[in-house]
Amino acid sequence: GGGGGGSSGQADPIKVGLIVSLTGNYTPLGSEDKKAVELAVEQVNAQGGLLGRKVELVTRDDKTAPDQGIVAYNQIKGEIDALIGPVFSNSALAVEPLAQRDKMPYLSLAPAQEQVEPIKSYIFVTPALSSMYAERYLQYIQAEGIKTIAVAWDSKSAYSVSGHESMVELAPKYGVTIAVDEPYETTTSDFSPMFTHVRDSKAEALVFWGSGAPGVTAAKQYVASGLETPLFLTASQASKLWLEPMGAQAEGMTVQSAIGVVGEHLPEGKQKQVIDQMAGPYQQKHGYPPPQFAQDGYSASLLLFEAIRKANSTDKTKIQQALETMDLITPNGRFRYSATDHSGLSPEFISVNTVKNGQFVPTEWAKEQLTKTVNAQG
Amino acid sequence: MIDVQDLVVSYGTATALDHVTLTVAEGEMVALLGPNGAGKSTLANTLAGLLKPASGTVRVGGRLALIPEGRQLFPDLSVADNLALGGWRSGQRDPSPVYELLPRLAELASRRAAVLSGGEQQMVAFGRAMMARPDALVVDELSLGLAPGVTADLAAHLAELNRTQGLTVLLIEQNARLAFELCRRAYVLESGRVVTEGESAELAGDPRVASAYLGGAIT
Amino acid sequence: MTRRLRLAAGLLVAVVTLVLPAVLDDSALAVYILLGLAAMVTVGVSLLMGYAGQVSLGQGAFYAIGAYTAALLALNGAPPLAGLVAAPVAAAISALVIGVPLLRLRGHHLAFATLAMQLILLSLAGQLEFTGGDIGLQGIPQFGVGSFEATSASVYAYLTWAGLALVMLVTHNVIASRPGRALRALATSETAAASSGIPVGRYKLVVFALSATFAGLAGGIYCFYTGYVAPGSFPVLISIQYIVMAVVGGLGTIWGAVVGATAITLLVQGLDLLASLPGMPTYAPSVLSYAVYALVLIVVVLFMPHGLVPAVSGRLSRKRARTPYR
Amino acid sequence: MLTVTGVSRSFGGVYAVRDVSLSVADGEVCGVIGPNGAGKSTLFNLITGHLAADHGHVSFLGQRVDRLPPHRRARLGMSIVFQAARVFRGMTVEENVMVGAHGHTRAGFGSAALRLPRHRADERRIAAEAAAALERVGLAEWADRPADRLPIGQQRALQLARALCARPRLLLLDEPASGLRGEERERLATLVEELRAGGLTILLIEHDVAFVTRLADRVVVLDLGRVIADGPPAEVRADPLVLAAYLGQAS
Amino acid sequence: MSAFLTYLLNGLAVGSAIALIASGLVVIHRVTGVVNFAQGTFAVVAGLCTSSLLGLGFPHGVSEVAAVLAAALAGLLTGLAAVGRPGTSPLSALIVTLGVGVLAYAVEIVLWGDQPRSAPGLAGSVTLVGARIQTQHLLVIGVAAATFVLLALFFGRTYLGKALTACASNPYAARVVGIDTRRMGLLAFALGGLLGGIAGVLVTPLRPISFDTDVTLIVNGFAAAVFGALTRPVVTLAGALLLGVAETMAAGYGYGSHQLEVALGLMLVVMIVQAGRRSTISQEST
Ligand SMILES: Nc1ncnc2c1ncn2[C@@H]1O[C@H](COP(=O)(O)OP(=O)(O)OP(=O)(O)O)[C@@H](O)[C@H]1O
Ligand SMILES: Nc1ncnc2c1ncn2[C@@H]1O[C@H](COP(=O)(O)OP(=O)(O)OP(=O)(O)O)[C@@H](O)[C@H]1O
Ligand SMILES: CC(C)C[C@H](N)C(=O)O
Ligand SMILES: [Mg+2]
Ligand SMILES: [Mg+2]
Repeated sequence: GGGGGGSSGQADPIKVGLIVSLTGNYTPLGSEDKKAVELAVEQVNAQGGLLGRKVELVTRDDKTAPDQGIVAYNQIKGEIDALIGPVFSNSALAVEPLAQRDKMPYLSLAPAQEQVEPIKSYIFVTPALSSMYAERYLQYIQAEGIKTIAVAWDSKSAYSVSGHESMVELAPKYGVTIAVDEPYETTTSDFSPMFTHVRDSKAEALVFWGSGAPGVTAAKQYVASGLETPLFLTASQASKLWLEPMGAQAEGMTVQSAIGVVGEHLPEGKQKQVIDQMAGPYQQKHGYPPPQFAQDGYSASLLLFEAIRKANSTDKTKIQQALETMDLITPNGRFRYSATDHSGLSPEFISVNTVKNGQFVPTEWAKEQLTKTVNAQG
Repeated sequence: MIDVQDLVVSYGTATALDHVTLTVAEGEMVALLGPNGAGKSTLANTLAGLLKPASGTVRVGGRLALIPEGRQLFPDLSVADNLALGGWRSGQRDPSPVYELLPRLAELASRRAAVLSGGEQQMVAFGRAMMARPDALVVDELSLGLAPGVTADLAAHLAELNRTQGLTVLLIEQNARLAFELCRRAYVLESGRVVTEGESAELAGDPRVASAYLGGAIT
Repeated sequence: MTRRLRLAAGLLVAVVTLVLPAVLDDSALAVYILLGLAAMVTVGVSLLMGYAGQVSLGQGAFYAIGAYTAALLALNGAPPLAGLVAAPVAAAISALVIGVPLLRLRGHHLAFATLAMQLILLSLAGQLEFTGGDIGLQGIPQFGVGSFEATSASVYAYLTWAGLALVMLVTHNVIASRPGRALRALATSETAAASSGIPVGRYKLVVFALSATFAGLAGGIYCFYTGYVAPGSFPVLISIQYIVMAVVGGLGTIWGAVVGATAITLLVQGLDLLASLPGMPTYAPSVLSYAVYALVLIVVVLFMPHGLVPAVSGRLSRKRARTPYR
Repeated sequence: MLTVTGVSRSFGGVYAVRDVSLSVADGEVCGVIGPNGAGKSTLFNLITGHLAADHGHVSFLGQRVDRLPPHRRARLGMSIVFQAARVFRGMTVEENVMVGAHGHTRAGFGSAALRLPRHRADERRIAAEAAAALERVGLAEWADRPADRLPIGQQRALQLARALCARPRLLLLDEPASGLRGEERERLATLVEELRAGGLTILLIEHDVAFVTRLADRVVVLDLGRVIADGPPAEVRADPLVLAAYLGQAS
Repeated sequence: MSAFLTYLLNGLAVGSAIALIASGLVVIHRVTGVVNFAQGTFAVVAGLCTSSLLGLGFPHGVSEVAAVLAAALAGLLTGLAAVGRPGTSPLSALIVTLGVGVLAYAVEIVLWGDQPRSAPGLAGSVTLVGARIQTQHLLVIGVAAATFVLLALFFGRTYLGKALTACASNPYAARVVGIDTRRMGLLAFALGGLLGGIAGVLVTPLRPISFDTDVTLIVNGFAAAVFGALTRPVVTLAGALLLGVAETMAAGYGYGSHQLEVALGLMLVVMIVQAGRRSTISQEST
């Protein structure tokens, strides 16, 4: 390990571990993360690196499997100074206790609530937690004057399970009743029973929790079913992975996303600047705007670099301390980590969009909210 | 019709047929005798083109059908389908001529071959070979599991086909008395080699052959 | 192989096995441990499939049951050793219970039934409260006995390989004896086996449970080593992977299971390293690892149909036709 | 020794065995003959428990056995040699025969896994017994061969050795001589005579009438699932019913 | 009542899609004795091909037919690997098909990337006796019904169908009567590919397809095919419909998160009950 600071020689690079899914189910997510982290490393090295040292990535594949995540971690833990961890919640949860034991500063790319409940001192989360997405939707729903909703959730995805839970918990606070509470499975290929239930209920909107294939399958069948109740999707659908297969059928649907996805609709300012700092080069390099997952990877890199700068050392404890006092604007929004908050974000940095001409466009309400959020941070 | 010259067949390193030479002329019925493991079935399979010779030549003029050892039916198919598939090469699809010869099979036509009794299966195997309208027939154990009456019927039928249509027959048979009765000529195979050949009458008189093949309690 | 040669080979293997944990670094040790665990499960699969002719596409379920059992006990304050002992026992009991209805099925039906069993079990584990749902169980304490705590990977390596040696010894003793012959007999013909006085149903159940015991033991060690257990750790694909390992190594030989597990694990890990080399284009890792894995698998199976071990030891001729899964 | 009372078995409406009764006395050799499809093998399966009877019952050694599964009947002392060769693939000839001893040995998984002394003694005894059985049927020199490569005739002998290794009280032989030539038949006949002399009770299905006549004390003739004759061989051979149904012109 | 009908109709549609995957498994197993784990791959190949061809501007019809033919070709190639070498046992062949499935991942990712794709099918939905069903679902039901009628007739009534069946029933005997078992095996694989292709083309508009969708497809298809003992088309169809209807009913009546358990559990129970009815000796008889 490269424990000590500058004394061990200027040439020694700072080694950052990256474990993501490069094969298996979450390849599309992991590979976006990887592209974004590589971009961030390139940029920081172009500016002369950190503490005068180059940053070097040590990448491993968790194959979308927790045990492979552990293998990967065990293989690299000796040589790295900090870790950007798996996007797959289960892998992340598997690696985190080990990272905590080894006092390894760890920035997670997975949204699972359990990572920060209870707080583990070395584990920090970058994406917004599913509870935040849930809360944001409830705010929007309240603003729209909707009183009764239907909620569908994938009982096999941690992300959607905890999103659903938060929604049920927070609904009363926003005066919302859940008329239909509909679990399904990741492999479900026919959603017509769900639509029948929604049609037979008083629900004024259907909030759909899920990532991957079901998001597309359900949305398509929703169109075919002729259901009038508006469909609300969460941030898992905020990328071309969902937009492309949906094509024109996506028009008019409501989809959440991180603030970074709708950067061009933001007023000028620090937030927009940070977003463009990644979006431009990313678009140039890969030919499409950075999706949600790329935003997460990039944000995690920025947070880590800033922490190392602040710690002025690669000492793990110092990095951890720097993280706990972090206040930084990233494409995902402004992070304010503290000893009691290892998620750092708040629902304000989530946008609610509608699909227009194949683009995510913030709703009027969201534009207003985001403008407030951005202006507040100056 | 069947001409085997200097044939060698082996399974891996084990030689099952060791320079075997044997001929069956057109329209002839020839018996092939030999103890267990002599290589009789190996020869039958080679004649049917199911095994490749290591050396030597096998020539067969015309269409050859094989009644394999151990019946080898299609267990999942009905008796009728088993018979029909016997006509794969000849194009004959209608099993009624076989039913005439073996009326029992007509009764069983729709039964799955797997559930037939041993003897019934042997009848199907015989009938299936007949469906091929063969010019030459290799029979690996005709009487296996058959009631004496049925064996006699089939033997008579073979003789009849031989007489009227000139069917060439190579008969592998443990019942040597039956074999000698039916065939004018015979070969004796032991440990993969032809040890004796000659006229049936002659062989039946040979004390060695008689003790080995005619002894015991044979009907 | 002569007796002396075989003895020498055995000794060599034993020495290498014992020395490796001391010289390998953490990165290699992780592979070494997972390899040993996979081999342990695969020996059971080989016993079940290669000798007794029963197919299980759900062996991962017993691996999971072992892991969950040990994890739950350890998390609830039981000494780790108790968890480790309970893991194979729980797997065996589950196999006995599940096996009673399932083993009335044969061949493909049994294959499907075991697969379905694993899917159902995982799905339940993913939804139940006490199994930690889909998130699973985290923060499982280290393995230890008394005041000793296994903090280094090499301890787990020794534990794993001792377990594997035990499993191999038991399997070896069983197959070469009365119950083993009975198992091999019923693989060919249950009718003829029953006619020889073999209680076919009971024997199938026992061998099913025995193979589950091996998987359960592996699961117990796994849970302490990784400190984390979740449904996602035991996808159905690993059950299929065990079969692939058993077949590639050679069905109907104990060493085949170990060699197969080694070959496949090393191949997969090797490809993994390649995949994460810097500068790889996005799709290269998956493309490369899928392609190489598939090609190696196909070539080995086609050109060494009896598996690596028989092909290498040249005893191919004796082991033919020991593939009752048809 | 064995009493079969009014057993019937039909397959999809067709009776394979219909109201058959017969009894076999201690030490008797009873021949069973009949045309193909008469129900002989089915009768054997009903006796050994591989098929369940629709009606009727089977008693063995004075005890009702119709509810017992095949392996329990085997343990009581019934051994069968099937019509179709059923050798255990992937095992040597010797191992095949050793399986026969399963019913009268005890060592289970536990003692095998631990190699208890009792288990080793058992193994030695089984091996010796198997060797003796192989010797008896003339397969001694084939002991180490893979069983599935044996020619048909030897596979039959192997099954017989396996059955003998079970120390049977009642031996059921389904066409043991088929596929055997003169000399080998003679050896088999001698063996059966020896076994009878040793007091073994035997039920023997065979199409070789001379073979049956020579060995059997009594012959039962089946036709269309029914018993049409039962008596000493000479008597049965002269029975016009039997002549018409079975022996025909060929005898 | 109309809810019940909706669930039933949609269940039948889901089952029909499963049946189409299963049909290929049955054809291949019935002829070669091989369980083809690459069956889902054929559907994936066809689905991805359709989406590309439509994307390139080829008209409907042409695109679908070309995609199905591509799947048939994939089937043939799989067959060459799995049964092309004489003496490959069904178990080895099974592992080879697993390998082919993984190899296909590599090829598919190179050609189509790793992200799900979809293709437009029949739009809209219709109302039948008060139950609403997607038009594409109706198409799936129709094609599955036609496929199974044809398959049942082909194997049950035609000479070629019987000859194909004979190949797996007893390969040695098939060669004895002069059937070229290798050619028949390849034919079966090509046919299996074709059927898989039809499934893929029909399913892609309903659910997005990515390279690894084959796993889900094969699990359901395998369940149905095993139900039909991997040889009997009609029983397979029944199994698939049972599976589909059970899944939909479970979701319809409040067990949406237990669809898998309900459907697979039901299949298991039926199989075990069936198995109890057969005697060992008649299953083993030679
Ligand atoms: N598939 C095989 N692999 C290896 N050896 C074999 C194989 N089949 C037969 N053999 C051996 O080849 C020799 C000849 O066998 P074959 O079956 O031709 O004898 P046979 O004369 O037909 O005997 P039988 O009268 O018992 O039918 C035997 O020693 C046998 O063990
Ligand atoms: N499982 C079954 N299903 C349907 N029919 C059967 C079944 N088993 C046997 N049979 C029929 O029952 C009848 C009696 O068969 P069995 O095998 O007992 O005859 P067998 O007397 O032994 O004849 P063989 O001398 O030819 O061996 C036959 O017609 C057979 O086709
Ligand atoms: C939004 C996504 C990153 C969530 C992901 N599907 C997970 O469950 O880990
Ligand atoms: Mg022979
Ligand atoms: Mg019989």
